[in-house]
Amino acid sequence: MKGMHGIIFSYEKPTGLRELTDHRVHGSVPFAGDYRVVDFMLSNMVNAGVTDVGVIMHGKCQSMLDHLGTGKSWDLSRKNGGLTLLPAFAYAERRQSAGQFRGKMEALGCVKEYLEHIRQDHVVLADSDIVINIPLQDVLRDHLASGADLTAVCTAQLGDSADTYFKLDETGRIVDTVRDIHTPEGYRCLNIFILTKELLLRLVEDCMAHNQYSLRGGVLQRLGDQLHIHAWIWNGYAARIDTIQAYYERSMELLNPEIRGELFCPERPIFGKENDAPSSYVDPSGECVNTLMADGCDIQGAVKNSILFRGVQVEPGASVEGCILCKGTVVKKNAIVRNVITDKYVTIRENGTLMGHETYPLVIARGAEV
Amino acid sequence: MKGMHGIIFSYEKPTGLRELTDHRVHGSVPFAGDYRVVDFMLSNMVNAGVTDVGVIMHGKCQSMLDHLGTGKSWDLSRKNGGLTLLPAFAYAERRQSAGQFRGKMEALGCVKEYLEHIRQDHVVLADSDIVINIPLQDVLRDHLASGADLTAVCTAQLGDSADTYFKLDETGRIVDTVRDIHTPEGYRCLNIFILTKELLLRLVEDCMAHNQYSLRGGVLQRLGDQLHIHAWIWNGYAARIDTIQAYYERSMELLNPEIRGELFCPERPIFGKENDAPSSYVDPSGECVNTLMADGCDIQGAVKNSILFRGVQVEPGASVEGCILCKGTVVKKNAIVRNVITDKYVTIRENGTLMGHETYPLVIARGAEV
Amino acid sequence: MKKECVAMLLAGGQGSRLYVLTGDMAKPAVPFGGKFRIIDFPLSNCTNSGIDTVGVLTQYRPLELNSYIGNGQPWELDRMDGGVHILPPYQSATGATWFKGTANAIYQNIGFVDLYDPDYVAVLSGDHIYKMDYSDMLRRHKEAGAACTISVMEVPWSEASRFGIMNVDGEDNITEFAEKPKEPKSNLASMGIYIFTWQKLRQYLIEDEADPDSANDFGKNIIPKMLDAGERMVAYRFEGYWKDVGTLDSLWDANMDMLLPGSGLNLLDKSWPIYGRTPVCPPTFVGPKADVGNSAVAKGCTINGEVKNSVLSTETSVGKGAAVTYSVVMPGAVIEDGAQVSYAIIGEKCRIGRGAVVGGPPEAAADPEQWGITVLGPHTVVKPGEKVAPKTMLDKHHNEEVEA
Amino acid sequence: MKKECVAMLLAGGQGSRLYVLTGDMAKPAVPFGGKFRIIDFPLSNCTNSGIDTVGVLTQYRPLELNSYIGNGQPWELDRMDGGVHILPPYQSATGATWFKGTANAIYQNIGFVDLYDPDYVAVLSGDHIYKMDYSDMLRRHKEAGAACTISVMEVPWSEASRFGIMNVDGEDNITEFAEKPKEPKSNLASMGIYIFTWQKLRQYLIEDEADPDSANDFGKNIIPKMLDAGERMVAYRFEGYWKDVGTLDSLWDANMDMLLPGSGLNLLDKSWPIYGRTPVCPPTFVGPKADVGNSAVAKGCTINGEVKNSVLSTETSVGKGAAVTYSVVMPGAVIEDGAQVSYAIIGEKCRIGRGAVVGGPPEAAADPEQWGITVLGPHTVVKPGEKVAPKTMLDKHHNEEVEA
Repeated sequence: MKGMHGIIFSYEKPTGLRELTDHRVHGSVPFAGDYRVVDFMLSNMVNAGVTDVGVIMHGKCQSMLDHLGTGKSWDLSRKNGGLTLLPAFAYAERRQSAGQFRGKMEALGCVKEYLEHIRQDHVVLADSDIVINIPLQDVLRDHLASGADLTAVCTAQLGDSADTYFKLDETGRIVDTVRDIHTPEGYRCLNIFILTKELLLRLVEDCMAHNQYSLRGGVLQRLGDQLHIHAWIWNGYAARIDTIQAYYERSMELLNPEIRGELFCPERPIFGKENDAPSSYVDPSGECVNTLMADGCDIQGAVKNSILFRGVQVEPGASVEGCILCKGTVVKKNAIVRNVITDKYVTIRENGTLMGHETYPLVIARGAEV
Repeated sequence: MKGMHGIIFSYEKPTGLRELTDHRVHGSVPFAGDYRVVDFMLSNMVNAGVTDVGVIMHGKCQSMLDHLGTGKSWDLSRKNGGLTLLPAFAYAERRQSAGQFRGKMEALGCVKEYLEHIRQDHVVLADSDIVINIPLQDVLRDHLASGADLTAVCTAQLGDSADTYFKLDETGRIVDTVRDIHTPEGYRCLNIFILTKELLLRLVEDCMAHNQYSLRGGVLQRLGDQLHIHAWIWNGYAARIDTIQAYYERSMELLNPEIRGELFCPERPIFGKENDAPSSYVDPSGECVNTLMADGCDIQGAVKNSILFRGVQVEPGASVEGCILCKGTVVKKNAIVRNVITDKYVTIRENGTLMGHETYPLVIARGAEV
Repeated sequence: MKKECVAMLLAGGQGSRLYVLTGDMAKPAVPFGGKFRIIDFPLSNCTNSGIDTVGVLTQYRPLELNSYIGNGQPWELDRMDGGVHILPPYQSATGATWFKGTANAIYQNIGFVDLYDPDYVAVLSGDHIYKMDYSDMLRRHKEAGAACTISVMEVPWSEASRFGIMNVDGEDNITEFAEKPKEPKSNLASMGIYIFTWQKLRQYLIEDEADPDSANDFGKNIIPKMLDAGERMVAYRFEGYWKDVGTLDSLWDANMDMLLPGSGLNLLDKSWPIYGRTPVCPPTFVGPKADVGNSAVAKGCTINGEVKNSVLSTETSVGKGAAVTYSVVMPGAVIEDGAQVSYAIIGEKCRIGRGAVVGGPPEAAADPEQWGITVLGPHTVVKPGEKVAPKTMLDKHHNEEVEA
Repeated sequence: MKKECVAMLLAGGQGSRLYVLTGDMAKPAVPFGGKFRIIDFPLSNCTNSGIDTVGVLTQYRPLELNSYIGNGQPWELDRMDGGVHILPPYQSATGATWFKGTANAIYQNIGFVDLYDPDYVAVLSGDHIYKMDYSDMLRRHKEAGAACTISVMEVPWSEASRFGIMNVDGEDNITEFAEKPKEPKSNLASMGIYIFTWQKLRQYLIEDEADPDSANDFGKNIIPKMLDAGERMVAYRFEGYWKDVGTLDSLWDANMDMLLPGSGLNLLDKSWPIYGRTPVCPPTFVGPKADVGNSAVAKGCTINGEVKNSVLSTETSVGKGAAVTYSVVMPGAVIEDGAQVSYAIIGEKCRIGRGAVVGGPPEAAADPEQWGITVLGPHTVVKPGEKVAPKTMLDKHHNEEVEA
């Protein structure tokens, strides 16, 4: 057993995140005041001792590229191994799909040479857009103990009908994989998989040979009988950020100390990108309650039930409630903002009023002045 | 004057490099025993004090990405600035050109936001596929002194008719830019340009507004009357690596101490990627003459007039002459190789004979066993 | 390899006057302003001024400083050529030699400086809080063709006798240097920041070292000798915030200044960023019943009580009903429910038990002369309900009182 | 923060026996094998063995070592947590203390080791050339439940009396340790590489430090005391190449071994790479008239003469008609046209003038007893036509002869 290699899929998908994905893929959406969504999965891997991570890049990857940088923030800036960017679809002749991401197996097929050079025995595959703090070393240990070919992480918390669901037998083996079912039942797939490098290579070859693009269709369903696919059940916090509604709810949940304690447990720290912002400053006239606040904020107005990213300014007399304000947002004097999500560097004008609703928060696109 | 920012264009182009560009763009072709072509332009920039370099990525960029890594080898691994990868055509909606690189101005238009955040006053634009050791700080100094809007580096050494040529007036101002002329005359453009950030942004906007994709057509020709475009003439070594013939000739020239001295002048070192190869070993039975040899080679046979990259093995009884052997090439016992270019990890079988000709060298694709 | 200007940062002193806070730690590693450490200021000044080669001279426990500075990456001083280097004393062939004075520390590292063959050397102090563009001072030095340029600032005439005072002529050439003069002729105080032409300094260092009577100190020996020898020495007038935080009171003051609009020390100012190494921790949570005002708060805190006119460093927590006023709380300290902390410096990872009272306001002091800030060394535990009077210092290991 | 095993590398010694080559430089920074420095071997062994936290103990001129090791990136020891740290001595509150013996050096850095709370500590030497998997030795240590595991190798019985010899029982438990015994009972020689259970070692270090009669040395004090106390101590048998390069002769020998097929020291072996920091330079050029045989050649050389049975380091040059045989040429040395160098170590940046003759073969020596290798210190200049006899040593600064 020579450890585990990480592969993270970062790709453009049909999005319910509106303006937040105008300029980025799901994985690089800002979350929890000081992070991008991908930070969680990267940290999970690093905390499980993973030293080599390949990130399959697709679509609007500039923001992801800028965020990952050299990988230094996750101790993945290495001479050998470390972080590798894999622009799987960069080769024009492989763009049969006209730029669409058709499935993980196709993407892996495009970087087969990289897979062949993996130095570890096992590989963990995961999406970049799931917020979770999961002990992947435990998943690997149980994978080895179960003798399974493939272990898939899933949860008993049901999602919507578009999700993938597993049916398990009494030993925890996955006996059926379904999707688009009217009433969700069984265990919801969290798109985290562990298998050996060798099996991965075999599966990639087999899928390429059979025109299978997706992991669900080409492996879980097609080969479900031949492979021993085992479930690893995680009932802790796991948030997929795929709609604005989910983004808002999942963000606001973080004001609950228990959920925050679970996601930011000290034994498995979440590494974000380092920054040079100074401490935040709260003015004597400022009133800041029930709020998560990153560095470099300047709070002179009232802030309540909100999430403030780095460098947010709330000017005197302004009032912010139920908002998620991304990096560099400025709320000018006497503005009133309720249930609003602002992307980076948004300015809310003096005396302005912006009101969304908890169930339909307003989203303000990056750099806008409203 | 707050220094100079570098932009390097790395893109797929119609290639005369045959197997050498099967898996890579021109800029990441191995050259001079220990380098990739792009190392030269990166080093030129670093030696001129450039701390921030954006590399426009296009096409088969995996090899370039792997090579650039964190930028550490060029001291460009920085918290702020440093090396930035710019996948200009990653946005599906911008793929009107179906993946083709249609021109530098289009590419720059795709990364306009990056350009706006440039911290320096001046920008040097250059291709990734030119082998040159040029004092860019002198070009900048003369650019400032001349008061020109744009300075273009060119050479009196004529090339072929597909090159771009400048006609200069007596002050060194470029009065005409031509291409596809039957008999090359004037000064050949080396595709290195210096201008202010502000003018660059203006030109990008103007070209986008007028459906102009290329720098030659959209700027040099179209705006040649309105802008003061100045020539900076470089008559030193400058090799564009665009055909196998050029690749072979330009490589073999390096056995000439004068040319080598010019390209590897100690005052402007060329930085390559660091590696952990040990010293090369030459066996008592080995005979190695007039050869450029990188680290980690094991020479037990005869080598003459050749360029050996890192980790090349020449087994006893083998004979290598007039060859360029890329990283990890193994020439087995008693094999005879003449005028051959091997890509990485090629194996020449025992007793095999491979003969190219100086004017038409054989090229063996990566990983082949022949 | 040649550099125009190399900076030598005197971080040598164990913070003897800060002893209760530093213990074995070098003074410049003391936290400041919630997110930073004192040494972040001169290091960031170097980076922002374009000086990419810095030697840090230390002799007390370089370990913390070493691991804090590391490869210099937070300050962009992880350079292939140059960068930041910790320079502890070394044993030469002729035996061990500890740094004697500030000048001796540079003398012992002439070899380091020579590696970069600089035209100029900036000699900086590791325990000043200020934002300064050394490149501007260097321009002044070059334009004046000086052998030495000393950064000075105007102080109130009434306080001038507490400083090293520079007397200057009409062109700000230094004509005389007086250490704490009874009758100051000028109110230009030396800030202890020097730029020297390296070849000049090198020569004076060698001469000074050969002088057995010298204390090998810049202020006491090198500067007076250069003045006597008629070298061209000029003053560089600095305007802006500057404070020597070599005492507990001044450290507390500087933290409070940071909260004061108009003090000149505005950490939110982005034009001259201060860089630092920060621990990995989530954003700060300000609870539903929290009451925060005029305070600086770093990442990773949990605030459920009152925080007024205070600085909270990373990963501190303030419990329900607790109150922190006019205090500096260092990383990882825990103020439990109902505890009262005022006019205090709480060291790293202290724990103030429920309902304990630490420090107190000057108004409430019986004898205002005997009042002062309360300081708890790192890891000090104050038991629930315990009272720690104003001006008390508790030592980190044994929780015994140490007289200030 | 907890680590299973931390390595402490004793790089302290100024190479007194290598003095002519090292000058003020720490011995482990001496170049080896063309491309490497001696310290690359233990550091690379650590990396390849999965040990990511290394303390390098030094007291002589840490500057070169500091700038060579830097942030540890060449050895992948630039880690957020752990990594390589240079540990010079420091001045404690009670005054300056230089490392006394090898054990004292670790004693003084107990605080550093405790930071990582390791179960085990590997104590390594900075001047051995070998490739060894410490994780295999650690497995042996854990399986045996030992307090201390000592790496040993079989030496010829005839030479056993020159080594520290371990007497073992049938299960390779160490029963006795004899330093250079006249009548050795075993031929298992200690290689000076130890793995200790940290809590055990910690306790012995503290006891040893309290003993005023102790030399505070591992071999002389700690190991015998642990044996006496009946601690479980086991031998780990190492097979493969190992050499202590603490003398000029052994340094030359080890370089020659590298050229010898079957010596066990094969640098081209990729399964156990040695990492190092190398200067930026183009590939080596072997000229049309060059004659190179059985030699190792690093990058950046220009060879126009004969090079046989020699090691050329980076950026050396050998002129036309010059001959280098059975020699080790360190970085940047220039052998001008027609010069003859044989059986010599040529220090960094030496210049051997045209037609000069340095060293000579043993066959040609009048008195073979008086023959030896010739060593030139760094920056030595040999004038054109000058002869430097075998066994001569030229000092780097003054070009004076130093008797070996």
